Amino acid sequence: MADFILSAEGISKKYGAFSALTNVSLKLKSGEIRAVIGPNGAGKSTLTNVLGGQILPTAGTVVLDGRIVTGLAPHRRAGLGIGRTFQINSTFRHMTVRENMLAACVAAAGTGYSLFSSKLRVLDSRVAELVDEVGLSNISESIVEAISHGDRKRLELGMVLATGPRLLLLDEPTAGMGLNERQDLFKLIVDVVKKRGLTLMFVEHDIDIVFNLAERITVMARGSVLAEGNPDEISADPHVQEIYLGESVAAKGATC
Amino acid sequence: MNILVRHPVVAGALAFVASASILVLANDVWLMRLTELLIWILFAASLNFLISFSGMVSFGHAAYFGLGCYGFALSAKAGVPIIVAVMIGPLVATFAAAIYGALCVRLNKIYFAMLTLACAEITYSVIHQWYDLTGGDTGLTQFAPPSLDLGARGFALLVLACCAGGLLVIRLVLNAPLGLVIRSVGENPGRAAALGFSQRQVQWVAFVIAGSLAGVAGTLYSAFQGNAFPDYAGMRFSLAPLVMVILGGLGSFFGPVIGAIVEKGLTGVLSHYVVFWELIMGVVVITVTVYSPHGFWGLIKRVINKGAPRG
Amino acid sequence: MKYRMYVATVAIGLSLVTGASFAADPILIGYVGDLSGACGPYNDGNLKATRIAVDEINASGGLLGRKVELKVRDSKTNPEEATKQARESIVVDKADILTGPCTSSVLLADAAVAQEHKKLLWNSIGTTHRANIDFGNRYVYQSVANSLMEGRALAEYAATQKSWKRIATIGLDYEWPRQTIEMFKQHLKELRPDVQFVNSVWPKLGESNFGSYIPVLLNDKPDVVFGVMFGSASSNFIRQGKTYGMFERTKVFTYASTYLLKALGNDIPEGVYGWTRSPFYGIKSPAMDSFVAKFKEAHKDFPDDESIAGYDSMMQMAGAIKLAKSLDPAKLVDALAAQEYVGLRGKVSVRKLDINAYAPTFIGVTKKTPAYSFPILTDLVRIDGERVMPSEVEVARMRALAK
Amino acid sequence: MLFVQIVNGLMEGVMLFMVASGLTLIFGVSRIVNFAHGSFFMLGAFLTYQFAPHILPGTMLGFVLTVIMAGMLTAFVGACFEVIVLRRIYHAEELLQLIVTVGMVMIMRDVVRVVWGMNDLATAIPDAMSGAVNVDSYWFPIYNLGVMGIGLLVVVVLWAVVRFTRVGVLLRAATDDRGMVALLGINQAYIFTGVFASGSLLAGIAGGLAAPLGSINFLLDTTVITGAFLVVVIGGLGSLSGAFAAALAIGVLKAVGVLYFPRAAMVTAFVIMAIVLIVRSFKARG
Repeated sequence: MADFILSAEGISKKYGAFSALTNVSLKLKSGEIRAVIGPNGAGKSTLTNVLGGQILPTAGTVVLDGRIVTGLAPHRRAGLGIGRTFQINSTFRHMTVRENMLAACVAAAGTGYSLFSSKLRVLDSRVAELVDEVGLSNISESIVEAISHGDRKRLELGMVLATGPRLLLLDEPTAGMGLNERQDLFKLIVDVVKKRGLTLMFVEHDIDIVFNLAERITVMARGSVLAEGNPDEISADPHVQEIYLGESVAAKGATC
Repeated sequence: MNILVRHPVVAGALAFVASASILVLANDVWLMRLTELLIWILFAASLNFLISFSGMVSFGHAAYFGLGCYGFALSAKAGVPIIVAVMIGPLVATFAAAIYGALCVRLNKIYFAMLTLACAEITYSVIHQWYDLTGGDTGLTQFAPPSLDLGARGFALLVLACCAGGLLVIRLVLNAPLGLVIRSVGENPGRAAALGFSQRQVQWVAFVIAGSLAGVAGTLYSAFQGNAFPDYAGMRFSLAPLVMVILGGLGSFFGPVIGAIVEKGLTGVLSHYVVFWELIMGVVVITVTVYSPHGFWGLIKRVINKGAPRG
Repeated sequence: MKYRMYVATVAIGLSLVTGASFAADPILIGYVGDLSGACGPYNDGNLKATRIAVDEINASGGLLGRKVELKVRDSKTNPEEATKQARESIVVDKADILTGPCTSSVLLADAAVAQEHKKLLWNSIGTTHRANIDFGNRYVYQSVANSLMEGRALAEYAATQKSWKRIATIGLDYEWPRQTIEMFKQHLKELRPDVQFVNSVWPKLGESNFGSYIPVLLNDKPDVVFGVMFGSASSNFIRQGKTYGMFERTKVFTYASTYLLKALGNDIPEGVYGWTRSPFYGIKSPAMDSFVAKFKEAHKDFPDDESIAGYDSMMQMAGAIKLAKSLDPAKLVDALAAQEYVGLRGKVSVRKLDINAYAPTFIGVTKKTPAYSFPILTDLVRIDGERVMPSEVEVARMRALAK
Repeated sequence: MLFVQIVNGLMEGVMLFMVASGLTLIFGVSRIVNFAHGSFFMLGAFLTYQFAPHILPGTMLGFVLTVIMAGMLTAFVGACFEVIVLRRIYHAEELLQLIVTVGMVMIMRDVVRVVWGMNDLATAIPDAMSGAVNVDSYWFPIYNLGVMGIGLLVVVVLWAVVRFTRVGVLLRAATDDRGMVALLGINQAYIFTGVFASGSLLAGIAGGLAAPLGSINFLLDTTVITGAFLVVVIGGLGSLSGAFAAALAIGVLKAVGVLYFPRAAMVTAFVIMAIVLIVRSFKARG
């Protein structure tokens, strides 16, 4: 029981007649690194959004640390230790890198309603540390709109880390990045996850990265879970080979 | 010049001292015009705080302005000491903003705007229909001494103090953690929520702040005009500051100041000399919106930055 | 000798120059009117006539040896603009007297400014009694009948119509209709206890579709529908009323100003009972004839009620200024009350208590005549202000209530 | 009496829908809150006034042609406004687009004042459509019934276009997702211009049909726009069927309200709008 940090049971999500998710269950052990893969439209992002609270499921329950959080708003889940990034990069684009990080640190410090700017100054060193950790200290005063896509992804990761999560939900953290950038970012992700002892669940299209990094893999197709297991089991699974890996070439290129 | 753009506090302080000296030296006519202008600046700035920094476009900001007017006018008429009455105006506005805000922030974008519009129209209708209390369309007059017995100059300085105070409050809020959070939610509610901020709570706080500042502006306006009419809570008073904010420039702190000066200046001059002044104003509004989305403040900034390159 | 000649020439020259022009600064009249917005058409006729009056006054030597000048500002039919323009008129233009307001809100906003700056404001369009009666404002001269007087005058007329037993009312939901209908009901019940008021409906200000109001009005089979509205609402009511057979099924008694009759033309049926404030066609006098001729010549149109009232009140004010030999509001009020003024509307005297003119109300029935391209009110009954003015006791009571 | 009021309400409701349909169509596709919609209505009314005496005056055919011409010209003005101004700011924030339409309101009002003056103008109901149908002791004006008929015809035509034609598919796609149109390989600009022109056409026709019912003046824009907004918001922004239902509901409610709450006309509609929006907010998430 207690070693599952997050467990989702029987999750379904319907949009009118269309089923985005059908009876999906997923359990994350504390400290594990889990990849969710699947072809486009498999329901990976929807599942991540259900876990993060951005979408309410039509049926099913989400349990975090033994507590039912199915109907809880995203900001409340964040407070309980879920940190997440989005498929489409989600930062505060008209603010500087430092301000973005500062906002995240304010969230972590819980001083969001304070009217004293001194409350911001005490966070300066922590902000600098985090900016440095994700490798952005040389551009910390740049407006996010002006920095590169990869840097924005790094920033987003840093912001999530700032909130001190125990569980990271990363929806295609490297979408739209070049190969080298991807590997660098994933190295960074794994480093911080290991260093902090976090649980990680990520959605990814790059099969090489998935099989290299993930401890367990969940394969989704058409809104349900097709298979789950460690990389070896998954690569050996005939269903996965047939339905998913056959399409992987097409899936690899797509980012949306 | 560059320093002014980069350090708004310095610019603000200079502007304050300059305005105060102008008010001390101005003749009666200009005193009158500037007093009105300052009130509009405060009103537009309060709306700009909502639009530019909190990401909420209100079509019904006049509700809080109008309630500020009536809160003040009615309590003054009821014989409450003036010093208390001027407090009641903003309080009524704040209270209304707290209630309306709680409902409005549940919605996003255009639906939010439409609900603010509905709230304002309901407020307007109630003021317009409640003859026994508000005098209906004949409004309220002669409830307080002209210029609150401070004399035109004294009153103008009071208005300047309130206007500067209001701008300062906005600035302080923006520089505080609260401001950072408000801006975050305004820019990207999804991200802000994922970080742990409650979008609705934060927006509600911003809404109440903007509403109460509009209430201050309304109270001052009512005292300045010496009257209160339902129009002050009506559509025209919701659109006017919106036009000012756009003319001044979205997303900037000083935009509404410039916007109010431009709008009041232009309509004042145009309507005095031209019969069809609205046509010209319409063309100006469209031209500025299309060709300079950052408004006149954006233009000014561009000119200054060109004149004195950074570094 | 030569020197003397020189001095004499200069002296004669000087006297010629000054004799032809005026001795001092002009008397400035601040016309702060609703030139744009809903009141635009009314103020238009009012302003044209006021200009004619000013020209006449100047042609006959001005006032107190000074020329009279009109400085016009647009209050855009909204109270905040009115407040501002009235102030600017006094402070910037240095206006000595103000006139021009149309709607109640604009009139009240201007009245407060007039009081603040201690200048006299005279009103020749609006009908609210709040300023000079309720608030006891000593700086506002009401030169046309206010809504209390009008409501009573209409009741006096209605009382004489023996067949009117069931009356339905319709009024736009704002000050003027509310007051007029209230006063009409109250006074008519005193005069004719047998009269019964059936349905009353209150479309909102700005309503343009009366399709859902007219059937309700007609439902109780009233003998007459009493309608209080103005401008486009009036014409919409009448046009749409026709399509609902309102004029076949009942009598209609409504505000029928000259402006409305001109605008509706033959769209207004004959036999509609209407009232108005100063119809040019209803008053026969040489003064009226010459004014109408002058107005027609200048503007190719007949003058509206607002024009007559504008000209008349300007002339009355000119008389008062001459009598008072001053522009001081208190002295002007004394002079207005003391003056025996006979103008376009005949004799109109002023009560000092509330600076209200004993202005008449004209009531008649629409009829096409060969003389005009539009129907006019015929069989006109003139009800003078003296008959319907609120008594001093009533004024005192209203003032106490307003406090 | 209740029945009579319901019929009267329906007549007014259809008229309301005529005005609101264009507004909701434009919003649905291009996400523009068009404050100038009332101005286009007003233009349609003035143009009808202008043309009516010259096109077979008094006849049904003449009137229909007049209104169509007025509508087309209004559509042309709308299209020009879209091409010259709006097109430049589709990428900008919604607020800027809205302000531009506010600018257009100011321009149109003064243009109308320059051309037609400030006085109330009128155009007559065509002879063929004057008079009324008497049921019991109640009268129903033929013209109003006719307008209701035309309105319903417009509803059917709109519905058929949206439901069955290729243009309709595009419209629905664009209403759901602005990006979709680009994917379908259609020049988005054409669609936006077309939709704005159609919306203006509807406004112009509505103005033309309303012209004989009341006085035509430069204040018509504001009179009309508030009601149209109410309908569009209550019906769900961008939804034609929603707008239709909302228009009928508001019309009936107003007419019935006259019977029971004669003084509440002003505030009721906005209270409903607020309630609809608030209810919506509770259903919005998920």
